[in-house]
Amino acid sequence: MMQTDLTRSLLLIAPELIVALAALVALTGAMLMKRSRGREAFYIGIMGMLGAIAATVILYERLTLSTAFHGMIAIDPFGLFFRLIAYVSILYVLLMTMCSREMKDTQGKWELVAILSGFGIGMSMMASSTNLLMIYLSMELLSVMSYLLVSYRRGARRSKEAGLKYIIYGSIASAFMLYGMSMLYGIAHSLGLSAILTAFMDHSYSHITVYVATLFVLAGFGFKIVMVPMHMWAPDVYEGAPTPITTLLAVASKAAGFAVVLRFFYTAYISAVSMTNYYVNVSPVRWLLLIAVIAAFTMTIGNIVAIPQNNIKRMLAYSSIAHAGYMLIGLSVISKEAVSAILLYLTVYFFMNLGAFFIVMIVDNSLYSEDIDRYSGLSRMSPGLSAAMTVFLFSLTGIPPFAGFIGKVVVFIAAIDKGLYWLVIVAVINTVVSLYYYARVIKKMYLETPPEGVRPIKVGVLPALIIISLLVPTILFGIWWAPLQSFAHFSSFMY
Amino acid sequence: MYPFIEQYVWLVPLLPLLGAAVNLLAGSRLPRHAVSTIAVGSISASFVLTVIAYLHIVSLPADHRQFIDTAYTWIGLGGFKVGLSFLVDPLSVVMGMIVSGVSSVIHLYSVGYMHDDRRYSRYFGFLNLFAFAMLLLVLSDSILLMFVGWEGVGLCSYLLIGFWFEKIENARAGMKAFVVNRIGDFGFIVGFLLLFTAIGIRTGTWSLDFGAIQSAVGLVPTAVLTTVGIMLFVGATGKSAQIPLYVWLPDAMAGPTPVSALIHAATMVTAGVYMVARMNFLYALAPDALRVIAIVGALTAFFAATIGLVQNDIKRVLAYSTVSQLGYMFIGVGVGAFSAGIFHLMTHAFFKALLFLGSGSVIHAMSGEQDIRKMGGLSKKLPITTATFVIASLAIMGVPGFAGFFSKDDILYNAYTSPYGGTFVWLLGVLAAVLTGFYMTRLVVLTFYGSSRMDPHTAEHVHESPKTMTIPLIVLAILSAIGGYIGMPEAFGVRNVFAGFLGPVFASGVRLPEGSVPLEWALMGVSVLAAFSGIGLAYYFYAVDTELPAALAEKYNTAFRPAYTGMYVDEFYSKYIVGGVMGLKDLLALFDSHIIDGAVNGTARLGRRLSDFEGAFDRIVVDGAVNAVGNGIVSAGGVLRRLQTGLVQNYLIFAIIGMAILLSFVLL
Amino acid sequence: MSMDASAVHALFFYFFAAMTIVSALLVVLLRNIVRSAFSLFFTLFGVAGVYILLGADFVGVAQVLIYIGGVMILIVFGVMLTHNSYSVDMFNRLGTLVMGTVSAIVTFTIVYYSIRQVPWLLSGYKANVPTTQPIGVQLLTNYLLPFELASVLLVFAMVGAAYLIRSEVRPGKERAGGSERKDA
Amino acid sequence: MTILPITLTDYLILSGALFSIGVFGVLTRKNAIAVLMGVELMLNAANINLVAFSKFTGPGVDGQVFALFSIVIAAAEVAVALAIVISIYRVTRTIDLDKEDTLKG
Repeated sequence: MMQTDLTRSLLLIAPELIVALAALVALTGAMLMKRSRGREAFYIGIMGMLGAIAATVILYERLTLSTAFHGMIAIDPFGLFFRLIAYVSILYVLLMTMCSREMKDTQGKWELVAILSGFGIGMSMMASSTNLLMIYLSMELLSVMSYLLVSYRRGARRSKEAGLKYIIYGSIASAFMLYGMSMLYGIAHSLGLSAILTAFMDHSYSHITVYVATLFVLAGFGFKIVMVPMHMWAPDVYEGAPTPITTLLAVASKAAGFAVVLRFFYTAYISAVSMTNYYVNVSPVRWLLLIAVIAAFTMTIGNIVAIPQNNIKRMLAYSSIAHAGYMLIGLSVISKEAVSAILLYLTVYFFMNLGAFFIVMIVDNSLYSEDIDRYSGLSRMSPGLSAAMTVFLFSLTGIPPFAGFIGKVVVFIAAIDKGLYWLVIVAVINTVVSLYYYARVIKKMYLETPPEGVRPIKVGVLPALIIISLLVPTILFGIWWAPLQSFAHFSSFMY
Repeated sequence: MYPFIEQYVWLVPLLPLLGAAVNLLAGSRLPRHAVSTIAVGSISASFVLTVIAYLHIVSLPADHRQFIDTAYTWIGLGGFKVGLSFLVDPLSVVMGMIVSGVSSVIHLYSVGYMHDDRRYSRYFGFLNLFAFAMLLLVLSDSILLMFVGWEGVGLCSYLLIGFWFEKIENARAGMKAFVVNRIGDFGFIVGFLLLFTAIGIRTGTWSLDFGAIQSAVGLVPTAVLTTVGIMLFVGATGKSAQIPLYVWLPDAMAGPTPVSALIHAATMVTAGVYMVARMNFLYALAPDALRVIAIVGALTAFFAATIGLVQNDIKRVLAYSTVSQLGYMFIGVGVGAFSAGIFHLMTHAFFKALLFLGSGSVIHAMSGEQDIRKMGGLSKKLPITTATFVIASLAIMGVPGFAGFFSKDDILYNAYTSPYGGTFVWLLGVLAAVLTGFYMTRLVVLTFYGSSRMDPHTAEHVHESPKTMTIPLIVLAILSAIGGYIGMPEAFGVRNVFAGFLGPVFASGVRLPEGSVPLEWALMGVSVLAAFSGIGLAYYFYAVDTELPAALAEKYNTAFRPAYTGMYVDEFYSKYIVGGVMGLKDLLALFDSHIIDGAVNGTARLGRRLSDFEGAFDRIVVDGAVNAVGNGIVSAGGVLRRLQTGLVQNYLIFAIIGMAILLSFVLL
Repeated sequence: MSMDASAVHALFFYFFAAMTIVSALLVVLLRNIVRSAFSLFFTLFGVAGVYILLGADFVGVAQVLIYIGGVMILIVFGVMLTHNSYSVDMFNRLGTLVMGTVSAIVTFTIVYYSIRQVPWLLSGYKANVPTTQPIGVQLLTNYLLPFELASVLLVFAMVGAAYLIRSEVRPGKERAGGSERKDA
Repeated sequence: MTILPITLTDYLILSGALFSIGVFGVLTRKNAIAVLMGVELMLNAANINLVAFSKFTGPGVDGQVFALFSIVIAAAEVAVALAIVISIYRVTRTIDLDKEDTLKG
């Protein structure tokens, strides 16, 4: 009995086992191979990720809702969705790293693959955890790997500074979270998330205590999703980290944060009214209002501070803060639609943000600069890159018919559906504000003349293919997004 | 008959879009005949499909003449729905036929007219795009999609008016059209968003489909509906060139003549009228909005006609006449006689397209000359142009038997009897009819008859236009002559086929009083009299006693130089009628020069890229965003940015303070 | 449980608590980082004592072995390797000091109030029994996955840390290359 | 003077105090390693909570297991943090957090 249960559980984490295997191979490579050789490491990483993606898809197909490892993780569409996002984003980051000039002279490519694998395992476990200990542990795995990745460029001042700030901020945030978790443990007498719900329903706790515990826990989660007031590390770290890693933080790490925060609230604070599709908040605190206020601040601050930025990575960092704000709108109402709206937004955001960062990296490879001013006349240096960048930026703004628009619409509708009009109005105004700084880049690319003596930017086959693979969904999902919606809807199911 | 069309309505706008895509993307590499074949072919195919839709609709019983073709549901979330669905009912099918039919003719005409232009393929691409946007506007089943078409025609008009952007005035005219339309569109957006929220809050259905709006509009309070109606009409004054936003239309003459014909006859300016007619169920519940529309329409009809009296540019005369005739249409829809308004829209499409194409033929023959003081006696050299032009003039003047007579009469009758109209509206309409008779006669006489005032060099080159240009003229002339008979008034003892066909669309609209035959005859008599008095007066001044105006002028001001016979009337009018009577015009001119030109100048600081699209993007989107966002936000960004000191411990302090504030906020 | 035992328990508690708090204060207040590090040593010992008082013998031992045996050594090594940091001023400027003090007081107030507010549901007094065996069983049954995950974390963290401090690349070469505009 | 029995609350207050001292440390110390020591104080405070709750509430040893894991993770975190500190020290010859402010704005 015991043994079969373990076998079953191991099958359910097959993608992680595949990734771990790839990581082990990479570690062996790190020990055996010459340090100058590293391309093979990427192939191993890519194969590992492809295997994990395949395994995740197979799990999706044969899905039976269950928990594994004695209720430590849930196997459900929600978790699988984020596991998929984890491995796909790491796949892209590996490909990006292969194209990156910054990472070219970095020696530890084998270790890099191993650390990225660790990141993937952490993220996938984060999305599946139904236990406070698991959440803490997987989040730490993800965080520690992120710290290493951010400071990965040896000798590079910016990368190191970013890494130091990141680990200091991150470990303090997680200390707060741990403290909050310990209080929740005191309330629930158990580490399972569902025990918290039971405790809330059975006893009345002082709302101050629950608020403090929630806020402390939220400090850790909010650090990952970059929400105000835990957002200030992000611009510095995003700017200083190597661009592929910045992308990983902006896309995967944020998605992981949303996965865990959604799972946390929907399992521990929210109960479905039996036999209906209607949810109620059973905790003694009005955290929905709290999140709504945070969402408003997050998007506003992100957008406003993005305006005066001169470094495009920094600008995109603020923009990603703003996007976290838009997604938090979905968290400030409770409904199945809201969850699926966030998932849809994350998917869409994945493509457009990855695309924007990728182009930033390609431009940096050639121009050795991340200054927005250097984008002057980019359309003359590379019409293709400029056109793709324009699509990504318009999509980030939320202009139809690009996918970003759909993401915003579903989130806004989920909020309107619950009568949260003021927040939607704030969000719409913010969208208008955001047009300013996105359009500034487009304006530079198309309307300003490049400095004398620039040569056309050559884009290789691999980068071009990567850009196209991101461009197609960004446009396609803007026009034909019903499949995406049904996928998100299906994936919003939590065990 | 032809039920298959119910699934293929989306092809109607799609075909011109495809044509535009091919011509804009690859047109410069295609031979010219391929470009024109694609352009004319695609729009003609749309016309054929629209006719098939019409035949299908007619074969259905009168109460079921409506179907919706949902090509694609873009967003369908709970009560919120946005998609590509097309509504075919008598109103949209009539509009569709007018738009695609007249557009086809104009496309064909352009083949000859634009033959030597450098940007041939781009021109046809824009023309197709224009037709696409207008067909989208007309056939859409929701205000949102209609708005897409609405913006589309605005954009295309900007592109086409400024088509010859090498000349700075042309570029300016395009810009002006764009800016003025933006002002109107702002009203439109406010209107439909207000409606959207008002309905959504009350019903939980967040839809902008006409069907959904119609079924929910009864729940919305009248005050809201009136505001919505007026805001939507503000949009219509922009698109359909009504007071005070008419100022862009006369300047829009800068574009190629077929474009003027397209804008004035088939697309763009009719959009406002169509929109009001389409929203008839809303306006039926907002009578005050209707009164506003009728009065604005009547004032526009009258004032534009007076301005038309003194214009010397052949196209400007026609431009003001369009503004005036659009005023008539708004009188029609404003007094609740929606089918009369649409009827006039249709007949006007025929004769105004004809007039513009005819004037294009004249300009073509005169090697670009547009001043009627330098024409005269063209009838012998341009027989087909003259004949068709005269037919069109008779139609617009409302001479009995021609198309314009029936439609104008229908409007004036309803203006008199409708509870939303009244004597004032009617009287302005009749006065405008007198003026129409006058300025059109003046135009015809000065252009085609009398002695030639051309300079000899031009006179040598005058020749009739090629067949691709004359055939469209003849087709339109036939329509202008007989097109009115489908809407003969009931006083003639026949059924009004046109009104009967459109009837079901407006069934829930405004109830108008029953007609009385003697009254109708009497009013008809008055309007005929009005038309003929205008014609007679002009004929006397410009053809019979050409000295009289001179004498009159001399009596009042001897400083006039006796340059050309008949010109004294213009001076007289501009001095004593237009200049004297119409303080309002000055006011409007003030509005034009200060607000509109100010806006144009303000947005159009850099002249170099004035016309190409990138320049417009820069100014409208980027600078506009800067201004809208305001310096406040930008400086707020600077202040908040200074908090980002780069010191990680400061960030932590901010996080803790922020959390403490959040805690106190939720606990208090 | 007799009154005496309770009093003894209380005395032990106050002893360890005082040791923890005082040495913790020294950790954050001392100007010399080496002394700070040794104060931390005492704090961690105090906390281990509290664990033992709470009947968590295994955790207490782990605290001693891992924290004092591992973490402290690491920290001391860190201090040694960045040797000139003795001379660095330990404290920030005054503004930060004030804000830090305020933040700490605010945090304590918040935590204190939330502790006092709750009617914690107590399950009665549990006798101190050896916990090594139950914890071992738990780790191999319920907590098998976290156990594995923690080992993954440890392995990768060590690999990464080792990579970061390995210095086989000539530092000058990497610093010279690239576009590090902001490099000092 | 009688000595009151030690209750859960006493342990919690001890941990709260330790936590706040840690907060003070991480916010005010300039030396990166000193900041890390502050973090350790905060983590220890949380661990005291976990073990205390494990003792006074509910069955099982969940809290103790959690504390155990937290200790292990803290070790890993410290190792990585020190690696970063040392590698930045190699580049800049300082571990003064006030000097780490080139990324800002």
